[in-house]
Amino acid sequence: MAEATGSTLLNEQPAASAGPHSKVGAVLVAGGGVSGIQASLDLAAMGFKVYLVEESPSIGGRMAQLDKTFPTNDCSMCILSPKLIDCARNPNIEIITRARVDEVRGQAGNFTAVLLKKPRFVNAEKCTGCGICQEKCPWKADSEFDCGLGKRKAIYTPFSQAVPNVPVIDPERCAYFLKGTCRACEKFCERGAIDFSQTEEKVEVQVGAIILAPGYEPFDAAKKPEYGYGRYRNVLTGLQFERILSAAGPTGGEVVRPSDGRPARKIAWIQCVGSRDAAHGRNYCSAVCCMYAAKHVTMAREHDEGVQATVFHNDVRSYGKGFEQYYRQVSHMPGVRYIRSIVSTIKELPGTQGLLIRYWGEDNKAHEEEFDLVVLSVGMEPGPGSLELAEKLGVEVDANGFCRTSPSSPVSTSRPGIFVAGVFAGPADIPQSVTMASGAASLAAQLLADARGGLTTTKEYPPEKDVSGERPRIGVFICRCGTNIGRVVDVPSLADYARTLPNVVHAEENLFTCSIDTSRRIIEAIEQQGINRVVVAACTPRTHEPLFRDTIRQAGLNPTLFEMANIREQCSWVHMHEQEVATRKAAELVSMAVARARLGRQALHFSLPVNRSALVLGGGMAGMTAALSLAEQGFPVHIAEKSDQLGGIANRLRYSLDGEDVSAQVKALVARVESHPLITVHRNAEVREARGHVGNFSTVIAGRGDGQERNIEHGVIIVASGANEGQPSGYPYGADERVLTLLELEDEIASGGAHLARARNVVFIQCAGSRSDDRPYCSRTCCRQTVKLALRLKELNPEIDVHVFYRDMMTYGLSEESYRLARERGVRFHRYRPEAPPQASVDAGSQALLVTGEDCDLGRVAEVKADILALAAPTIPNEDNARLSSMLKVPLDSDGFFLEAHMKLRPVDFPRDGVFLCGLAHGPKSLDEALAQAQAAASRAASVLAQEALEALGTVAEVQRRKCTGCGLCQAVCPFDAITIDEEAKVAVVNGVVCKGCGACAAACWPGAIDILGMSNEQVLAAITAL
Amino acid sequence: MMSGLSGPMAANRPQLDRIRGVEGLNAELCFSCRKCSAGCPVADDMDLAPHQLVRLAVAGPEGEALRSSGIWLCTSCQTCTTRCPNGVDVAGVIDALKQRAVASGVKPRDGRMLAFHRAFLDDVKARGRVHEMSLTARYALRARRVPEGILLGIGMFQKGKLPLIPPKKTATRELRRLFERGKGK
Amino acid sequence: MEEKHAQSVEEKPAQWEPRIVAFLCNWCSYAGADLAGTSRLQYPPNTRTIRVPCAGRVNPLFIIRALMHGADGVLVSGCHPGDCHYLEGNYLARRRFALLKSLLEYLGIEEGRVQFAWVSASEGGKFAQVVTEVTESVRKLGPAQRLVRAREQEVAS
Amino acid sequence: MTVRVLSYYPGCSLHGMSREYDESTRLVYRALGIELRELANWTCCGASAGHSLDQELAIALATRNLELAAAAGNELVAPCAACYQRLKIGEKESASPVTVLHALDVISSPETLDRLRESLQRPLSGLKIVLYYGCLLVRPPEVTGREDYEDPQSMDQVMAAVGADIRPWSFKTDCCGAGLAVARPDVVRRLSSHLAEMARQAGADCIVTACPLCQANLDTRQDKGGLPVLYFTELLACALGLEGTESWWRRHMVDPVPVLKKAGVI
Repeated sequence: MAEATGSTLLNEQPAASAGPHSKVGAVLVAGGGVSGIQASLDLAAMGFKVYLVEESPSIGGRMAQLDKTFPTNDCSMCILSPKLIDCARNPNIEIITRARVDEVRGQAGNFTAVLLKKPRFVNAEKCTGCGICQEKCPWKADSEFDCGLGKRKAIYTPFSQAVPNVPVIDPERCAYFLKGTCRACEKFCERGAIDFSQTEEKVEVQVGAIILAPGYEPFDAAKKPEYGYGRYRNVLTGLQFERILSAAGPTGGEVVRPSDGRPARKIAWIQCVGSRDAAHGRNYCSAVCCMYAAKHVTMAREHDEGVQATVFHNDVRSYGKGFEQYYRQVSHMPGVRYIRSIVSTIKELPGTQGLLIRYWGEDNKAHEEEFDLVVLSVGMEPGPGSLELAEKLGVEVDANGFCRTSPSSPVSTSRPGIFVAGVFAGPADIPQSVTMASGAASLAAQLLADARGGLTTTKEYPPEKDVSGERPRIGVFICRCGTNIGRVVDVPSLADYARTLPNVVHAEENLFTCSIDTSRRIIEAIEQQGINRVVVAACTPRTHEPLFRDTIRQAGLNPTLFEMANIREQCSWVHMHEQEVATRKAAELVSMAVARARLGRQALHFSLPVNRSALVLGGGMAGMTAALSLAEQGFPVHIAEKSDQLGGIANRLRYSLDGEDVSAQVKALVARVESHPLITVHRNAEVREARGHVGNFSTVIAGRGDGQERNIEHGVIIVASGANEGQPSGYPYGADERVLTLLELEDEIASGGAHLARARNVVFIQCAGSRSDDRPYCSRTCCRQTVKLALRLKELNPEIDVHVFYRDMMTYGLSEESYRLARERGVRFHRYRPEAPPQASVDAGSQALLVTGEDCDLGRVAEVKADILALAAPTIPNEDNARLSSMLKVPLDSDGFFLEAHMKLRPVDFPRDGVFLCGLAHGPKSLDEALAQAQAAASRAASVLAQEALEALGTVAEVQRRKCTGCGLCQAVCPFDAITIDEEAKVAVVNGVVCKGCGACAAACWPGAIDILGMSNEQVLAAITAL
Repeated sequence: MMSGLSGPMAANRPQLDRIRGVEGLNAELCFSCRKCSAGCPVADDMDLAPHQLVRLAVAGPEGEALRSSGIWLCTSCQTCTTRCPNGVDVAGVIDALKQRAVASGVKPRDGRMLAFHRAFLDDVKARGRVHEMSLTARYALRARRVPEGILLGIGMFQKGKLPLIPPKKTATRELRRLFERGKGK
Repeated sequence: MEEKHAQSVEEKPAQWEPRIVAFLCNWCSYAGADLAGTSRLQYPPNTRTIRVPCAGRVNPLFIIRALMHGADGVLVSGCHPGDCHYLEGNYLARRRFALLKSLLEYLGIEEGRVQFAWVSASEGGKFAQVVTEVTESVRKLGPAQRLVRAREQEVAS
Repeated sequence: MTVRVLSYYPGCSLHGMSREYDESTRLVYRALGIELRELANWTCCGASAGHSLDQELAIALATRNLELAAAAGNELVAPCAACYQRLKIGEKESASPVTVLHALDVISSPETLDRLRESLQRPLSGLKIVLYYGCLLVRPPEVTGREDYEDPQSMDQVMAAVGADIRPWSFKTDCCGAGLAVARPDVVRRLSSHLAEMARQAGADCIVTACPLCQANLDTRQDKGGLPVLYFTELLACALGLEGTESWWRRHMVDPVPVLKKAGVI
């Protein structure tokens, strides 16, 4: 348990080791949600010590509360939980829960942070996570994790996958603290782990940088009293509905009404509760609610096909990657309605407790309808803790309480050395948060490059014994887990039975096999009895296998010589009343584990030297930012730019929505890149060929002019090849010089063009090519661009009339403020329906450019004589993408942009190790988003480059050349491109570093020539036979 | 879908003296979420719904809004104003439209409510305090119709609810000055 | 099985009980099974789990071998579509499984002996339910003898 | 024993069709030791006609009365929700030194509630009621200063203090359309009937109001009819066992006597 070492390590840390001016190779991450977790993992991988400080009892944050995630409908906990375990296991991440930052002294590079750590009242070193205390505790409280819909005890673990998996006593609820009696938990804890004497501690840590990732609070829906939240039981918040949907939630995943437990068949969602609500001081869009509501609809219908779903909304903001397609799909499902009308109030009907909603229909009439359940799509806001943190650290926040950042440095706070990630920097979804987290990690790594590796530890192990020639000598250790196993399974007879199994030379029972004293006994037994295979029968290997593998490694055994039998979660706990049968099942599970262990072979330790340099494809803002970040960390970088100029599409931007001068920003970055000694820029360069794998790539680039080829050796690739502004169609673009794209208009404004001087009426048309059948995605930036340009036009000439024809204004996040400002300044917005886009024509007589378009809210057609017509042309993928994709063996999505490894948690990685992604190549995005993503890609790349050699061990595929026919089936099914076919020898060759050991190849190979070490066909078959 | 209004609007016809600019009403901030119309108790009876009135007040053609009978149906219950996420004083915008319609002599499509308001103020001006019977009579004259509620009124009268004798006139001279001051503007 | 069971562990119940091998993927279904445990859900004790990295790891040979060695049923369970830790292993498994089904049909193995299920890490309840259903359906089919006999004949010859 | 002296603005209705509200208010206040001093020479607040036609006149009509109150030097109480709101707007616009209160505000103060409980003679426990605050009493919150404007509590507290059986319902502040009563009775009938129907479904014997316009409107315009509509002050008078209530009941269009008798209120 990572926390076990917490306070001791902290106290031992030599505060004086770093002088006041030298940099400290450690980073404090405040907040243990998905952002904090990602930043910590990245930093640890880059060679920094991390203190991950979390206020609640477990890391995991809001994401742990979610049921599924959009747009992939992934199970949230399934994809998060491995990251939690990675954090817990990482020797360089110290998780400090129930703690907050109280004070920070010092400056960038060398801070002293004072933490206040609340007592847990449970000794983490003694606790085994058996859960008996929670079972016996008689005091209940509303579960925070279940948003008050379920109960927890006064001693509790917030959720079953919590890290650390150590319960905490809530002194506000515990009878011992309130009345001085009870102590039931103490009485029943067989390990004596309960410790009522713990008190609040003050802990100091020395760090070089700080990353703030304190997350958000959902908007308190009771502040919109018209919706009756808190008064009507069947009105829930979005987060509560997540818990309802969750199979592990208070209703077991049944979509039922809290008032009577009956299935909810007619469900309404109300959007923008606490968002886009300047009247309640929330002049921003929460950026995620449109999509989470669409996800709720999908999930509710998946649980019960009969669910009728109605979403009451304003603009639908489907601006992200894959969002528009997702929204289209959901809105076209049978039984699903999207109604553009924010609801004024909810009435609870007497008797049925049904909820009456009145809305304004598209037919221009009021309608009333009864629903079983209403979900309020609440927005997000910085919590009071975040504001306090910012104040204590002297970090500026904006009017809404979000951390102040600038478009040119989207993850830096106002205080040097302190960075920000996640929703505290402004409303953001998970991928954006994770991206910011990696980006912040990258900036911290840049700042502390000199101190990298200074405080990290690698565990030392004795030299590994070679047991390959030895006869198996198996030791079996059976855990009673207090009474958790022992009460149901007859452990003594199980041990007797184990001794009868072939090759078992030792079997014993332990009260707790995972305790420190038992691990000493295991090491002794291995040494004294010559044991060369170990089996532990205890709890689930998912949490404890790494611990035992580590134990046998300390005794000089290869970790793959270990097997586990799960006789707790999958035996004693699920057959509590059938002792005899459970014992027999446990015996068979042990027999199977012994059979696997008998055939266990020690795995090789791979070590692959890393070429510690990078190749960045694309010299736009994203590519240059990524390159600079890596170079600042000391890694040589090559930039291959297709054109003769650095800067990419940003060369056509003049200023940002916030009024920053983009041209100056581009110039400054180009100058820094060009003068950096570690960066080599190749202009007019085209990639011809790319070979190799993570750590050792070899890429051929050729000059576009001279065709001269050049070979570059490098360890990682960052794809930052950008995208283009497409041609708008359907309007007299190209035929009439008054018709421009947004980028052209920006240029016109910046250069004070002739058109502009005479213009009295400027018309914008949104979605001129996006969100269409043949291009079914939102180009994300156009609405913001339009608002920016409209405001600039009004600034230049307040008398000018500006009309915007739009479908949904995608001014998500904090840019909602600019949209409001544009309305205030008199820009007129007219909504049109997708089936009736505006028309533009030139009057034959007067040569006037006439735009006619729907104004849905007035129900009539608006006619405008335009001096300038600006079209929001789509952002389109580079024509080069398909070629690059096949050359680099990385996928494209259906729109032609590059597809990341995982839309939520690996937004800048590719499935192929060592290749990363950022900028418009990934999809449309604004400049600040591209910059954050570029920092993130640099962080991910640096975690490879920070290692001198890549180490890999264990369960990877290996080929028996004798049996292999070189048919290539394994290569075809391998999702990681870890297999190549040696065409000469006609055999498959596995790259052990790239292979993840999933076994798809082994299952596909009929001759059985390819197999997974540590999970071989032979072992599985032996286990089956041992039944 | 394209109901309520029809026919084109020339969006860049110059607008005179728009409601935008009237301080505190914030009409121009509307983003057409329709919450006002969804919550309005009488929106269904209006020819133009509150969100449309706000929109017309900002972007015109304002004449359309001034002629609307919808503005005269507003009960001033303030539900729209109270719940508007943009802080638009919707009821205030509608009041401003009514006042402007009166000031510019625009006749509503349905004149009943205007007749009632006029009758009411006539009675205030004449007596200082309103006398229900006299108000009803004034309304009948102004609207040139027998009030629909006349039978009910008789019932109420029989119950002793409606006093026949008007209260004595109060401060009428002072009130006349207030009325005249208003007119002078 | 072989003569290795000792004392109390060795005694077999008088009545026949189905024996089911469950291949569970590590990232979703195995975690779901663990969650059933932490939630103390009770289900029939007839399954014997083999943890595999991914449903895509399950070689059809494993299933046939299990049926040959006295298993009366086999359950293969992986992540929901789209959730695979290894990108698309569960799709691969599903395709392979469809093929295997026709093979089993050819071999005369009744439908229902070999089943596939999606169980996520948060679906402890669903796991318990799946195990209960599979156990019941195999119980209805009775002992699986066809492949066991085939093996015995093969061994004999 | 007089504990508090207030200026009193009855408004036109309380001198006209809603005299029972005027009488019951005076009676109850007196019983609770609060002296009401009617403003001499008060004039109409302008109601919705004022601000519909002439914004300045509307403010001036309200301010005139506030000036009278300022001269009297006491807080000003108005039992009519419409008058209350117009005066409240006047108070805000003219930065008047006078605090305008609604009749409910006075009774729902903690001290008065205590006195109410002490003087309780006949608890209303047999009477099932819903409370109808209407719109002008609470909206807009910037004017009325109320935080619980979507689910107001003052009348709940008052009626709970006298033991009434208050039914939960969600229509406390929905508009009944009283302002349209003369010219558009068709619209008003729809709104009122709906409210009455919802009250019936909530299991109420009667609707309790704090506004003469709401009362008159709901009392006279129910499609189904039969649900009495009472002033909270009328019920308080009963609960306090005060004399002189009989004459009020016959002025109601829906006769409340059977319901009150059945519930043991009279």
